[in-house]
Amino acid sequence: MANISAVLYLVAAVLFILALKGLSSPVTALRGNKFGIIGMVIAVGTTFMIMDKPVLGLIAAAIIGGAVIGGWKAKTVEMTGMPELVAAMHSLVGLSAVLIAVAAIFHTGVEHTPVQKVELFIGAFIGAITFTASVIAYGKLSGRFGSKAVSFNGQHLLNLVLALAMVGFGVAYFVTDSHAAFLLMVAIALVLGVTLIIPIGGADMPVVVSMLNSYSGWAAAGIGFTLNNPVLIIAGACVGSSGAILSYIMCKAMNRSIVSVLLGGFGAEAAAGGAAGDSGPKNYKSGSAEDAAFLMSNADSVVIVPGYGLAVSRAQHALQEFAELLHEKGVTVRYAIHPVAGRMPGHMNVLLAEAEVPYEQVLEMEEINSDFNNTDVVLVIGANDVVNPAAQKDKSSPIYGMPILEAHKARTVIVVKRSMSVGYAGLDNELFYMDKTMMVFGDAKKVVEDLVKGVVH
Amino acid sequence: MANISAVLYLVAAVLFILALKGLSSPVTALRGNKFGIIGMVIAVGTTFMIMDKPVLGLIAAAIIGGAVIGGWKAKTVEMTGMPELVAAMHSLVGLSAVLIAVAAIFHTGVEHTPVQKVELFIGAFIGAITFTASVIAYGKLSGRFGSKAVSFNGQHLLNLVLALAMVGFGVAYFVTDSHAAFLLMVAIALVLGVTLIIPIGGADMPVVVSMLNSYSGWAAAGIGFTLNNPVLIIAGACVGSSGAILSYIMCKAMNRSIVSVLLGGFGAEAAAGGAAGDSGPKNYKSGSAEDAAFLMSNADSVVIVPGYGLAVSRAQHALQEFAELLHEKGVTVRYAIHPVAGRMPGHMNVLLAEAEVPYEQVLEMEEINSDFNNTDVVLVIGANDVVNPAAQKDKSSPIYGMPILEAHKARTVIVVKRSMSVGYAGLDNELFYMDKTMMVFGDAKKVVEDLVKGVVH
Amino acid sequence: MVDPFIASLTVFVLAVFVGYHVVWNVTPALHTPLMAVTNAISGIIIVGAMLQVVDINGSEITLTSVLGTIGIFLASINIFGGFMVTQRMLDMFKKKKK
Amino acid sequence: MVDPFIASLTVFVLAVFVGYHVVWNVTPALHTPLMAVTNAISGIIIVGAMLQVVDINGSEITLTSVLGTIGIFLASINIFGGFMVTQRMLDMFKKKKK
Ligand SMILES: NC(=O)c1ccc[n+]([C@@H]2O[C@H](COP(=O)([O-])OP(=O)(O)OC[C@H]3O[C@@H](n4cnc5c(N)ncnc54)[C@H](OP(=O)(O)O)[C@@H]3O)[C@@H](O)[C@H]2O)c1
Ligand SMILES: NC(=O)c1ccc[n+]([C@@H]2O[C@H](COP(=O)([O-])OP(=O)(O)OC[C@H]3O[C@@H](n4cnc5c(N)ncnc54)[C@H](OP(=O)(O)O)[C@@H]3O)[C@@H](O)[C@H]2O)c1
Repeated sequence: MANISAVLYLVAAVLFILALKGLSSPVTALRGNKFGIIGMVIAVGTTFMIMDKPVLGLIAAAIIGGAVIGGWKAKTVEMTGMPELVAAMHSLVGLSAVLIAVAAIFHTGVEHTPVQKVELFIGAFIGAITFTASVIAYGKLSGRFGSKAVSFNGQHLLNLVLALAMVGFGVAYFVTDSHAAFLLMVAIALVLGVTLIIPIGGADMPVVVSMLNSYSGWAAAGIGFTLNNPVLIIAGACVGSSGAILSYIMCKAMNRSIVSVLLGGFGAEAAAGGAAGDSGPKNYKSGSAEDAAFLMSNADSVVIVPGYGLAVSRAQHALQEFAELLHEKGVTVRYAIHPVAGRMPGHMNVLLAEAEVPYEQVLEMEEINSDFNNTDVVLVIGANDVVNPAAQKDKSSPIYGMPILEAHKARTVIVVKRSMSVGYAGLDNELFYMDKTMMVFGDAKKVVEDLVKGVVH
Repeated sequence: MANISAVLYLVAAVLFILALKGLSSPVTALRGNKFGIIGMVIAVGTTFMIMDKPVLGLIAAAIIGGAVIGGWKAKTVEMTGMPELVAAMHSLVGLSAVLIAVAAIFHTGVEHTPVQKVELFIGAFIGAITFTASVIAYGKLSGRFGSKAVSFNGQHLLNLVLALAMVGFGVAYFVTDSHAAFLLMVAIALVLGVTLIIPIGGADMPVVVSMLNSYSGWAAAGIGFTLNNPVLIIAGACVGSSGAILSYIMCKAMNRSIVSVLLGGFGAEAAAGGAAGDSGPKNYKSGSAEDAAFLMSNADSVVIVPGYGLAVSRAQHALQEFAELLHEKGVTVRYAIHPVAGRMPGHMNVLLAEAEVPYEQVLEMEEINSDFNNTDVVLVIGANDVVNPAAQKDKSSPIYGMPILEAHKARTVIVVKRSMSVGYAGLDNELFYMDKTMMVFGDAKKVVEDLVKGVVH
Repeated sequence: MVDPFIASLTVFVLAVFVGYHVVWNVTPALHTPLMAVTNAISGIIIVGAMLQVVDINGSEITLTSVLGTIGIFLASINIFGGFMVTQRMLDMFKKKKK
Repeated sequence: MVDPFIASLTVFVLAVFVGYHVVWNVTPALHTPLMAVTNAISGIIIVGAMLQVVDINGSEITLTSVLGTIGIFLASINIFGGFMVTQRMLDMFKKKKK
C-alpha cells in the first residue's frame, strides 16, 4: 500500500514537471496543463487512499467550496487583472502553509522529531511572510491600498529585530515544545511580511509577486520534508525555481539588482536621475488620430509597440481590429514585444492572444530589433520605458544598459499616450521630442478606436 | 554515519551533474571536469568510510593498477583514435558491472531480497551485452576485425532465441537461487552481445558506441538500485541519457532511424540507391595542389570543410599551417563543421582544437550555410557525404533530407581526396562533377603539405 | 538506516535542477500562464492539509481538523482557479493559430 | 515503510530528467569530450565493486573479493583514463582562446 501510494505520488510529480515542460511552446502548452490537472487528481486521490480515518465530510466540503470560488474567479477575471490575481493566490498558499503547520503542532495523535520541528518552523514562517506580503502586494496592484512606497527611519533595524524575535520564539518552541511560542513566532512572521513589503513601491510589485511565488513553492517543499512526501518536495522545488527565475529575468531586463528592488525606494532615485538630464521645456509635435491613421494607411510596413498603457485602457481588441484594417490595405503589420513591457512577464502576449492576434505577427525583441531601420511607421501604444533611447545613449540614466526596442530608428514614430508624463521608471523620454515623432494624446482605447475610424474613411 | 555518507554521495552526484553542465561552453568545461574529478574522489572516499572491514591491500592495488594503465592510455592516445578508445572503455564498464553482479551473487555474507535479485539480473545482463558488443565495436573501429557487416539467414531468430534463453535462466536463478543459472545467463548475454552487433557495418559503429555508452550508464544505475546508492543511480542516469541523446543526434543528422542502424545492412541498401542514379561515366576536372594553392591565395574568402579523411590522414596540423599562411596573405579563412562530419560527434572540433585553430574561425552548419554563395573558394578536405547535394535535390537518394553544408553554392570548389570513390553512405557525389569543381587527388596530409609549399613559393 | 530527511534532500536537490532547466525552457510569450500554472501546482500543499483532517482519538472536530479544512479550502481555490485560468489563457493562444 | 526501491526509483526518474536537460545543453563542439567524461563518470561503478572487497567471515581472499578487485581495476582505468583524456582535449580548446 505504502509502495503503491509512493509510486502514484511520483507519477503525479512527473506530470507536474511535464506540465511545466509543455509551456516551452504554445502548441504543447494545453496538453501540459491537462497533465498538471491529472497530476493533481492523482495526488489528491492517493492521499485519500493512504489516510487513516479521514473526515470525509469536511474534506469534501472544503474542496467543493474552493472549486466554486476558484472556478468563478478564473472565469471572471479580466486578463488585465492577472497580476493581482496571481498575488491573491499566493497569499492563499502562504496562509494554507501556516494553517497546516499550526494544525500539525496541535495534532495530539503524532509526535514530531526534532528535524520535523525545524521543518514545521521554517514552513510556517515562510508561509506567514508570504501570506501578509502577498496581501499587501495584491492591495497595491489592485489600487486598493496606495501604491506609494512607505519608508521611515530605522525600518531595516525594525525588520532585523522582528526577524531575530521570530527566530528566538522558534528556538523556544524547539526547546520547550510550547504552542504559545510557535504561535507567537507565526504572529511575528505575519507582521514581518508587512514591514518587509511596505517600503517597496507599487511599480516594483511584479518582481515581488514573483519572489513570493518562489517562496510559496519553498513553503510547499518545506511541508513536504515534514511529511516526507516527494510530490510536495518536487512540485514545491519546481514552483520555487520558477518564481526565482522569473524575478531574475525581470530584474535583468530592467537592468536592476534584486537587492535594490527589495530595499525599496526606486521612484525617488530615478526621478533625480531624470531631472538631471532636463534643461528647460522641449518641443514636441502632436497630431490627431486621423493624421496618424492616414500616415499608417499609406505606409508599407508598420510595427506596433504595445506597453502598459494598452493593458490599462484594455485597447487590445480595438488594436487588433485596426491592424486587420491596415493589413487589408496591404500594409505589413507586426507587433514588437519587449520582455518587460507591461507589469508582468508575458503580459502583452496574453493580451494580444486574447484579441486573437495571429501568432506569427508577434515578435520578440531580438527578432525585430534589426528591422526597425527598414520600418516606415512605428506605433507606440501606452509604452514608454521600453522604447527610451536613454537606455542606450545616456550613461547617467538609471536605465542605462537596459535592452530596448529601437523604435527611434524607424522613419516615423507615432506615440499614443495621455500626456507627456513619465512611465514606470519615472524618466523623461527623448523619443517623444524627435523630429520624426508625432504624439497622439488620449486614452489608448479611445485613440485606437479613432484610428479605426480614420482608416475606414 | 550513514547520514553523513548519504550527504557526501549526494554532493558527489551534484558534482557530476555540474561536470556535464560545464560542457555547455568551452570556457566552463575545464572547471566542470575538475568538479567531476572531485566528485569521484568524494564518492570513493565515502565508500571507504562506510565499508566494514575492507581489504585495503587489494583495493589500493587495483586502483593504482587502473590509474597507471588509464593514465598511460589517456596520455598516449591519438585524437584520431578517440572512437576506439571510447568503445574500449565502455567494454570495461560493462565487464565491471558483470563482475560486481557475480561477486554479489557469491557474497556469502548477505541475503538478497527478491527486488535486488531482479536488479542484479538486469545489471548483469546489460553489463555483459555492453562488454562483448563494445569489444566488437572496438575491433571494427580500430581495424583489428574486418569492418564488414556479417549477416546470415535466421539472424534475428537466433537473437530472439538467445534472449529468451537468457531471460529463462534469469527466472530460474530467481526461483532456485542457483548460481549456475546466473552464470549461464551471463554467458548467454555475452554471446548475445556478439550476435547483436556483427550485422552492423563498421561505419555505423559510432551510433552503436554511443548506444553502448548509454547502456553502460543504465548498468551503473542498475547496480545503484541494488546497493540503494543514489550516486550510482544519478551518475548512471546522466550517462544513460547522454548516450541516448548523442545516438539520437547522430541518427537525426544522418536522416536515419535508430532501428535501421541496429538492424544493420546499411551499405547494401545505400549502394543500390547510388547505382540507380548513375548513367555511365561522368566528367570531372582534376588539378594539382599548386593550382589549388594559387586559386586560394588569390581569393578573398575561403571556407574549409573538413571530413573523415582529414582525421584518417592526420592532416589537421598541416591544414592549420596552410590556413595561417592564407590569413597572412589577407584571405578570410573559416572552417565549416557539419554535426556528423568524421566518425564521432564533435570529431572535427577536437582535431581542429588540437591544431590550435582559433575558436572564432570554426563555425557550425547553421552559422555558415547562408554564407556559401558569397564565398570564393570552398576547400573540401576528406569530406564527402556532408557536402552531397543529393541530400537536397534527389528525392530517391537514401540521404535525401539530411542537412548538408551547401558547398556547391560557392564560386569555386576544391575537393581533396584520394580517388573518386564513395564515402560512408556509399553514394556518388554530384558536387565532384560540377563545372566549378576541381579535384585534387592524394592523401589529405600529403596534399595539404603541397598546398603549403604552393603558397610559400 | 539513513534518515528520511536525507532521502528528501536528495529528491529536493534533483528537483531544483529539474525545475531550473524546465523553467528556462519556457517561451517568454507564455510567462504569464507559467505564473498561473505554478500557482495551481503550489496548491499541492492540499495534500499536507488533507492529512490533518482525520479522526483524532475518536473526535472528528478538533482544532487540527478545522485548521486543516480551512487549509484544504484555500489550496483548492488555488488549484481550481490556477488550472482554469491557465486553460483560459492557453485557449486564447490556440485560437490565434488559425 | 516505503520500500527503498521506490525511493531509488524517485531519484532515478528525476536524474533522467536532469541528465536529459543537461546533455541537450552541451555545445556540439564538445560532444567528443562529453563522450569521454561520461565514460569517466560511469566509472562510478567502482563504488559497487569496492563494496564487494571485504573480509567475509574472516577470509580476505574469496571469489567475491577477487572479482570485486578486478572490477575496481577496470573501473579505475575508466576513471583515470576518462578524466585525463577529457582534460587533455579541453586543454586543446583552451589553447585556442589565445
Ligand atoms: N513586465 C514586467 O514583468 C515588469 C515588471 C516590473 C517592472 N516593469 C517595468 O514596467 C515598465 C514597462 O514599460 P512600458 O513601456 O510597458 O510601460 P511604462 O514605461 O510604464 O509606460 C507606460 C506609459 O503608458 C501610458 N499610459 C498609462 N495609461 C494609459 C492609457 N490609459 N492610455 C494611454 N496611455 C497610457 C503612460 O503615459 P501617460 O500617463 O502619459 O498616459 C506611461 O508613460 C518598464 O520600466 C519595466 O521595467 C515591468
Ligand atoms: N560524426 C559522426 O558522429 C558520425 C557517426 C556515424 C556516421 N557518420 C557518417 O559519416 C559521414 C561523415 O561524412 P564525411 O563527409 O566526414 O566523410 P565521408 O562521407 O565518409 O567521406 C570521407 C571521404 O574522405 C576520403 N578519404 C578517406 N581517407 C582519406 C585520406 N587519407 N586522404 C584524403 N581523403 C580521404 C574518402 O574518399 P577517398 O576514398 O576517395 O579518399 C571519403 O570519400 C556521414 O555520412 C555521416 O553520416 C558520422
